[in-house]
Amino acid sequence: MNTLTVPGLLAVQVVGALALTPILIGVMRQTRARLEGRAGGGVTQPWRDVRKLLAKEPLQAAGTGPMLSATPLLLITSSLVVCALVPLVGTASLATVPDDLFVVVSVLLLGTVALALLGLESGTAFGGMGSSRHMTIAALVEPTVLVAVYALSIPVGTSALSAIVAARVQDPASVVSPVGLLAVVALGIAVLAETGRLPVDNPSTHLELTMVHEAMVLESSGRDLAWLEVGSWLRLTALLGLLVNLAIPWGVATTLSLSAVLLGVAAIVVKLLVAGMLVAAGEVFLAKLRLFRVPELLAGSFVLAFLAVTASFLIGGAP
Amino acid sequence: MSGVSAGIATQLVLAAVALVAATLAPARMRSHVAGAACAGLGVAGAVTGLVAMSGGNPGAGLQIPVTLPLGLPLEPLLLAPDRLGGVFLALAGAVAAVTAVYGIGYATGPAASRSGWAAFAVFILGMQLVPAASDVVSFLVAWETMAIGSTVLLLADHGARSEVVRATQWYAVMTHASFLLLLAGFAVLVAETGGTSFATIAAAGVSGTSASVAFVLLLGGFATKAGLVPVHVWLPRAHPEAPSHVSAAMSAAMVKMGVYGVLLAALRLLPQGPAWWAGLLLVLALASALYGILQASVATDLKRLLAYSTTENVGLILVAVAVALLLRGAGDEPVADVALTAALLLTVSHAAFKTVLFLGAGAILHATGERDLDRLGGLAAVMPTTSLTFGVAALGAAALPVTSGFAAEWVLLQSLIHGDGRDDVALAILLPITVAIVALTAGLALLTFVKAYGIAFLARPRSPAAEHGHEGGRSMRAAMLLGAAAVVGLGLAPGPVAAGLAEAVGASGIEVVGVLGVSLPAVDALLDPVALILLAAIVLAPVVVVHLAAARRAPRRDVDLAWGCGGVRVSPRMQYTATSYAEPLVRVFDDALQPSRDVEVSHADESRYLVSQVRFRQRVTDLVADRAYEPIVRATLGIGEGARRIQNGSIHRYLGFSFTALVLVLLAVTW
Amino acid sequence: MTALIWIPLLLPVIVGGASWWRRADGWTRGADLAVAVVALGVGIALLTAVHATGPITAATGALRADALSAWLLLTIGTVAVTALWGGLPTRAARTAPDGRYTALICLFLAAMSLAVLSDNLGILWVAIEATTIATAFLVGHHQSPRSLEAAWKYVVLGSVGVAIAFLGIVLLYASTVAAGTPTLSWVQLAEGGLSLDPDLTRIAVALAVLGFATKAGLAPMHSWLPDAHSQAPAPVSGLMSGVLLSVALYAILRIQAIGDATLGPQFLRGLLLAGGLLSLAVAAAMILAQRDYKRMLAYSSIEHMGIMALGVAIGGPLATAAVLLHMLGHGLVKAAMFVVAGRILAAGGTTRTADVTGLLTRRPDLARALLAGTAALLGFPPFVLFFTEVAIVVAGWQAGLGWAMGIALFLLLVVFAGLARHVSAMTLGPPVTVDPPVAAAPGQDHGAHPLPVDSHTAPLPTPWREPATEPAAKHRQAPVLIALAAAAILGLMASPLAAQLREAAAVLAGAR
Amino acid sequence: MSDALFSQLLATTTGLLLVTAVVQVWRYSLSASIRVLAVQGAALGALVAVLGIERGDAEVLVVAVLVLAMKAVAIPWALSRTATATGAVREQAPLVNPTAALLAATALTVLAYVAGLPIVAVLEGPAASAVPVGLALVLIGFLVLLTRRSALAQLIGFVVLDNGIATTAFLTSGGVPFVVELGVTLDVLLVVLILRVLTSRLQSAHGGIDLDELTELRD
Repeated sequence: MNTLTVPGLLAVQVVGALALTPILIGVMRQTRARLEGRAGGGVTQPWRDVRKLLAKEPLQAAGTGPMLSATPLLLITSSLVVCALVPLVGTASLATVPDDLFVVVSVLLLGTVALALLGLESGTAFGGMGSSRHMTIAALVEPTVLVAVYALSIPVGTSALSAIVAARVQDPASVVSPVGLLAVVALGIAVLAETGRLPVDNPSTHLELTMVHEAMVLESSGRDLAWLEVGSWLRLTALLGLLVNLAIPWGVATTLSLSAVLLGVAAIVVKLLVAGMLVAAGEVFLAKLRLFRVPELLAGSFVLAFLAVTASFLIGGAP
Repeated sequence: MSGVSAGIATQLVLAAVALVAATLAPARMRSHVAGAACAGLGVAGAVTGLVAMSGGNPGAGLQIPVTLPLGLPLEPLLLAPDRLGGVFLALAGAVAAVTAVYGIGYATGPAASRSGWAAFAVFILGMQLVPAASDVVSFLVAWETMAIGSTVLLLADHGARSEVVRATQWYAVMTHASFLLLLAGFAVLVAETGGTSFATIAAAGVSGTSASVAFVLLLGGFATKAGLVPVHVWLPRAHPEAPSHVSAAMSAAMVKMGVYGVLLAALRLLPQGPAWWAGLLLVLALASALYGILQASVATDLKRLLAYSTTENVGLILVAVAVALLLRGAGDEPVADVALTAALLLTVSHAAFKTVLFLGAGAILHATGERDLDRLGGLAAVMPTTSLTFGVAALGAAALPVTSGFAAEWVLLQSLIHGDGRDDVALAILLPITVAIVALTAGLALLTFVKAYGIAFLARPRSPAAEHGHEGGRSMRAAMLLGAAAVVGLGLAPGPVAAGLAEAVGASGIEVVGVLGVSLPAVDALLDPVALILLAAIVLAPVVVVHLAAARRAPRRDVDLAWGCGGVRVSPRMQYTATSYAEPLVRVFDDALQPSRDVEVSHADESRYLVSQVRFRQRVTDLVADRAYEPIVRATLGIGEGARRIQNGSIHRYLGFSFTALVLVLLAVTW
Repeated sequence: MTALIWIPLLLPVIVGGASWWRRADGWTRGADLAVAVVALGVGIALLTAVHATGPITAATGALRADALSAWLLLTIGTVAVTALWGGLPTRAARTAPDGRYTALICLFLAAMSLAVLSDNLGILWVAIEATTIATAFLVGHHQSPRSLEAAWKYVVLGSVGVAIAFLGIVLLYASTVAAGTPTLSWVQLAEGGLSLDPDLTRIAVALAVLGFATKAGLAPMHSWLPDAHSQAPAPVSGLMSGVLLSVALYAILRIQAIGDATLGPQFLRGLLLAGGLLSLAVAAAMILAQRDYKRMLAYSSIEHMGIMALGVAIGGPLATAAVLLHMLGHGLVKAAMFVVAGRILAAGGTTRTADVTGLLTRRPDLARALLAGTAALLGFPPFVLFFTEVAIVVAGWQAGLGWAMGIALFLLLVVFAGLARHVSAMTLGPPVTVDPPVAAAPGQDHGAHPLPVDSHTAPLPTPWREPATEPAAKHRQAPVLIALAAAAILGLMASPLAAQLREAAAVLAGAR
Repeated sequence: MSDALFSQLLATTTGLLLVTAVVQVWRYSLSASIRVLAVQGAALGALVAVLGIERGDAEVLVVAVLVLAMKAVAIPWALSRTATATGAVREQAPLVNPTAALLAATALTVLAYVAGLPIVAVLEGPAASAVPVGLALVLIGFLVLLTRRSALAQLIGFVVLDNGIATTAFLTSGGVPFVVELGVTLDVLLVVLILRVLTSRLQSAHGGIDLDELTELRD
């Protein structure tokens, strides 16, 4: 009995993600703090924050409706489902719920929409502002994401992420192929935008002019806020994980054998932490873009993705 | 007499009943009687459609023994929907039934007058006869019946608002243009084949130039009805002005007759068309999808927003059709079938959610008298049912799980990314563009409907009218719930629906999997919403446990302000409005939308350094209408004015005309 | 049988003479209607008789009724009944009877009947010229400067045109003389048996068609039409628009048959195509910026004549049958429309489109009739014009005239836009009401009365008389409704007439 | 009579017809025009008579008398009465000046000859060769209609046009059948009378018979 079932693997992914996420965030914040010459709150600070928030009672401001309490659960559900679906540890997937790209994306968007509605619910100027910006970015990101993965899916002939990753594990050449590179870079930018990192959004600011995500959750408190935070962290984990697995597929478990899974877990943990540090380090040297410059960035990434597709058609990435 | 013909006969009878009811019933109970009759008519249509859809014997139908009065060598009128027709008949019937029920409670004033209900009955009948017609003449008759009915309905409020008349003029002219184009197109086909029944035309297999001429003419006609860019201009004018149950029927069902027409032309009458037909269609459809949603995302008039989103959705539907044709041309049958199925799924799903959305908009109008999002808000508290149904429908429009919109768009994308462009340069260029535009459209749709729902129902009322909103009557709520149920139902059970629809267009390789999921072996993809929900429930369970535990320890606390800090609650006018919500987007697409902004700064009397108030107004108009249509209209009227000089009253000039004619004729004969 | 032919010729003359003689008697008021009813009856009788026994001749062949003539007689009767019935004054608006008016109408009817029943081209010409004479006084009946002007233009332009037609007939006769068989009998000419000289025939036929085209109101010889039709009393306008034009077109049909027998169809086709398209273009352009609703109706008649001319140009059983049915349908609707227009004039005292607003609120009865009639004129189902237009277009494409059909359809769209614009402006929207000035007495648009308001100098906005104070409010709607209903029923249920139509078309096709 | 004499007379009468027509274009004093019209009517009558004698056809002679009575006497008489009644003896200048009108008349005559060629070709004989004169009369009559301001002058133009048709009729075929001819003559007479009545009514309504007044009805 040294193999897992598919549900088992998914469980591992979900639990693992839940456990790892705060650490990842902590590592990123700590790296950044150190590079900026601050002491930083330590790697486990996010853990403590979440525990504290879960303990505190949430406030319901007058005139706000059900979204205030519904959104956090919706968001975290969507994030968890995504974590379960995307191939983080292994490339196996349920028969009835394949990790189909479009399903994953729309589940993510469900969370996005919930957040945006929360922002409007508050009935304040900030909430609406954040919501509006958030949706604008999301709308502009979607083409990049779809087209990029479309490019990656062409050689494999399916839109199932696990199949794509598996294929890249099988044939390392495709990893360094121009198509692959273009697509991954494009996807990378999209992920940064989707998860609200610099240069698109600064997660650690509360400056009216710049904040997007924070503006929406401004009115939330207590466990509502906790779920919101965890939910958005999980998004980061899942998407970053997917990205690194597409970029550096090695170590991903293609079988369900215990050893393979363990190796996969170790691989993803290492990859994520390294990636996290890199992102954080990068953010130190990046300034946030003006909101109205963001479309240019996204357009750029979209062009890359588009080139990737046409390339894979015309230069022929025959399977 | 087969089931189908019985069904059609029933519809004719019921229509007559509805007419009688509308004209004879006393005003007090007119809406109930006539509405019920119309609903019955709709149901009859839906049932007939389903029967016809499930095959039966094609060609069987009600043969009306009218050899046309002309001793024409035309074949007799035949009302016999084929399977494709059945789909649209069922769709039109269902929408008609729901909207009629809604109308019982909603219709007031002119809309509830004799002519109002009579026109509604005529409109529904025409709409249901279009897909039933299976020869040119009866098709055109049904088409025009539909046009007349809708025009009269559009006029309901003509006495109150002058825009109604303007909108109707636009609608009438565009509709007539579409009819004339169809007449021309069919005339070409009839002239080629010498028969008027679709069977004859299809059997003759027209090809070559005349086929292309016919196709382009027909496409023009149907596109106008379907509201494709650039012939969409009537849509954003007509839909807002019509009574809401009428807008719902128009947008959800009537517009689809344009889609049906395209399918009729491309699949039944003129199969084996050259690739450029599909290319042309694809370009138009993509343009419509993008332009439509762009306009919708910046619109602040709720019904105008919905109208533009109709253009977008029709665009998507026809994208699917065009891709299907392209792939078929490239010999990629299996994927083409998937695309075709996607087209029908999109059609059905749009019918479902757009009905609810328009009915919801009607409920809002009914309750607050407002269509302008900037003056709405906080309706969720006062209109729970409407809020719920509108929300569900909005999810559908945004193509989010687990609604009909999601399933449909999923199938579409599957067919798109599996189209093989490796050995076909055209496909290699077109498919990525298509995917990109569809994706962008989906993204913008997301924003649009978050805006529509969030601004209208969440937050705090932006006007006293919105504050005093109230729920509509029972029939209105019932209709909306019915529609919302359809949206979710279709979303949960895409499998059987897709299979049935695929059956109807003879598309193979669409299978039901799992509980109600759909599987596309051709592109090995699979979608089982029920399973997805189960998964979500499983992962949610522990979270809920923790949540409840925490809730017991620290219950929710009601406060006046989340961020008190001694501050006071800001007035609702500080909230984001629909306009400001779309502002970033307007900036991003500044070139495409060309908004007109004007800022008036009025200074305080004391000093011009003190600003007393700043007015900011931003209008986004329809560029196509402004740049393309207005000049034409102006030019035509100019010609009319100029022509008046011909008839200047001088008998000498008149004699001159005759004289010239005489001389010319003499010259002509001598030469 | 032959008596049937004589009735519609002699009865009107007798009645007309009588009512001229006893012009002050009350019975003259409805006498013309009675004559019309008889004409209708005879038309139906002849149609069935001819259907049963083939053509009927009288007066040693000078008079001849074949299916085509019978059909036209039917049309004349139908339209006349509609127009005259609708033109009857209400009891409230009765005034001293004027037998001369009745007499002229009778003469007019007799002339038209003679035109369609004569086999001799010469007599046909005389009859058509006689219609000009009869209608001249009817147009000028109001004796207002405007109606005199209209009458003058009508007579001059009309007679000159018809004179050209006579020149054509003369030359045709000459060619028969040259061929050694001098005759003007249509039957002989259309057989094509006698070998006419093509060149001579070409000139003759061209001139004849040109001349009759003037009477048929085809551009560019249409100029008299809007004036005459807008100034004549409503019933007369209805008769002229509804059937006089058709009778002229009937003459063209006969001539065409002769021409085709000798020259083949191509020659006249060009001429008629040009005429038809030009008429459509003129009508479209003039309707766009039209300010007077009676003139608008007149131009719509030009439009429909253009359509029919196209149908004639196309030829062949389908198009010809369609044209004949179009004649009937258009006659019915147009007569009804002129009746309605007359009542709007009587109610509003103005013919300016701009002065009639919110009719649907003020006078729903008139507005509904107007809207329905417009729908019929624009060729919406179930009205018959829908089917005829469809048939003509299809036939046109079959005849390889796709380009012409394309142009025609475009022009039809313009016409639609124009008519829709004006009619919606008249009927829809809130009414602009002002107090009626004391001066304007309620005026009847029945023949025996001068127009109360000089339409173009009417004060702005309308001195609109509200229905309560307005006698015409109690007008009978029956004639209008019946006419429109008939036009609608014809559309779907005309299959009983199909056989007769086919025969009527075959009369000409036989010559081809 | 001898062919020479016949063609001589033919030439004279037709020539007279043409000349009178041209004079109509040239002179625009009403009284003069009416007199010229009478002459033309006489010429037409003479032509018919000549044809009748040549054919030895009594019916045609009757027609000739009829024509003479109407065209040379009745109509001019009626016209002059109206003229004196309306006091419109002298008409103001026509729309186009006489020179241009005369040139136009020439051009039309040429056109008439060209258009007449096939007719001449088909029906041989001296009579046929004169047919173009008839056509020319028609066109010139039309020209007069076109260029004259006064209602009466237009009436005259119409009569000239009608004379042209009659000329053509008689030259080509010795006239259409008698019944028709009767009808035609009657019709023309009626038309002229109607126009006369209308003229006087115009006179009373507009205080003049200047057609430029008649531009009330326009778009």
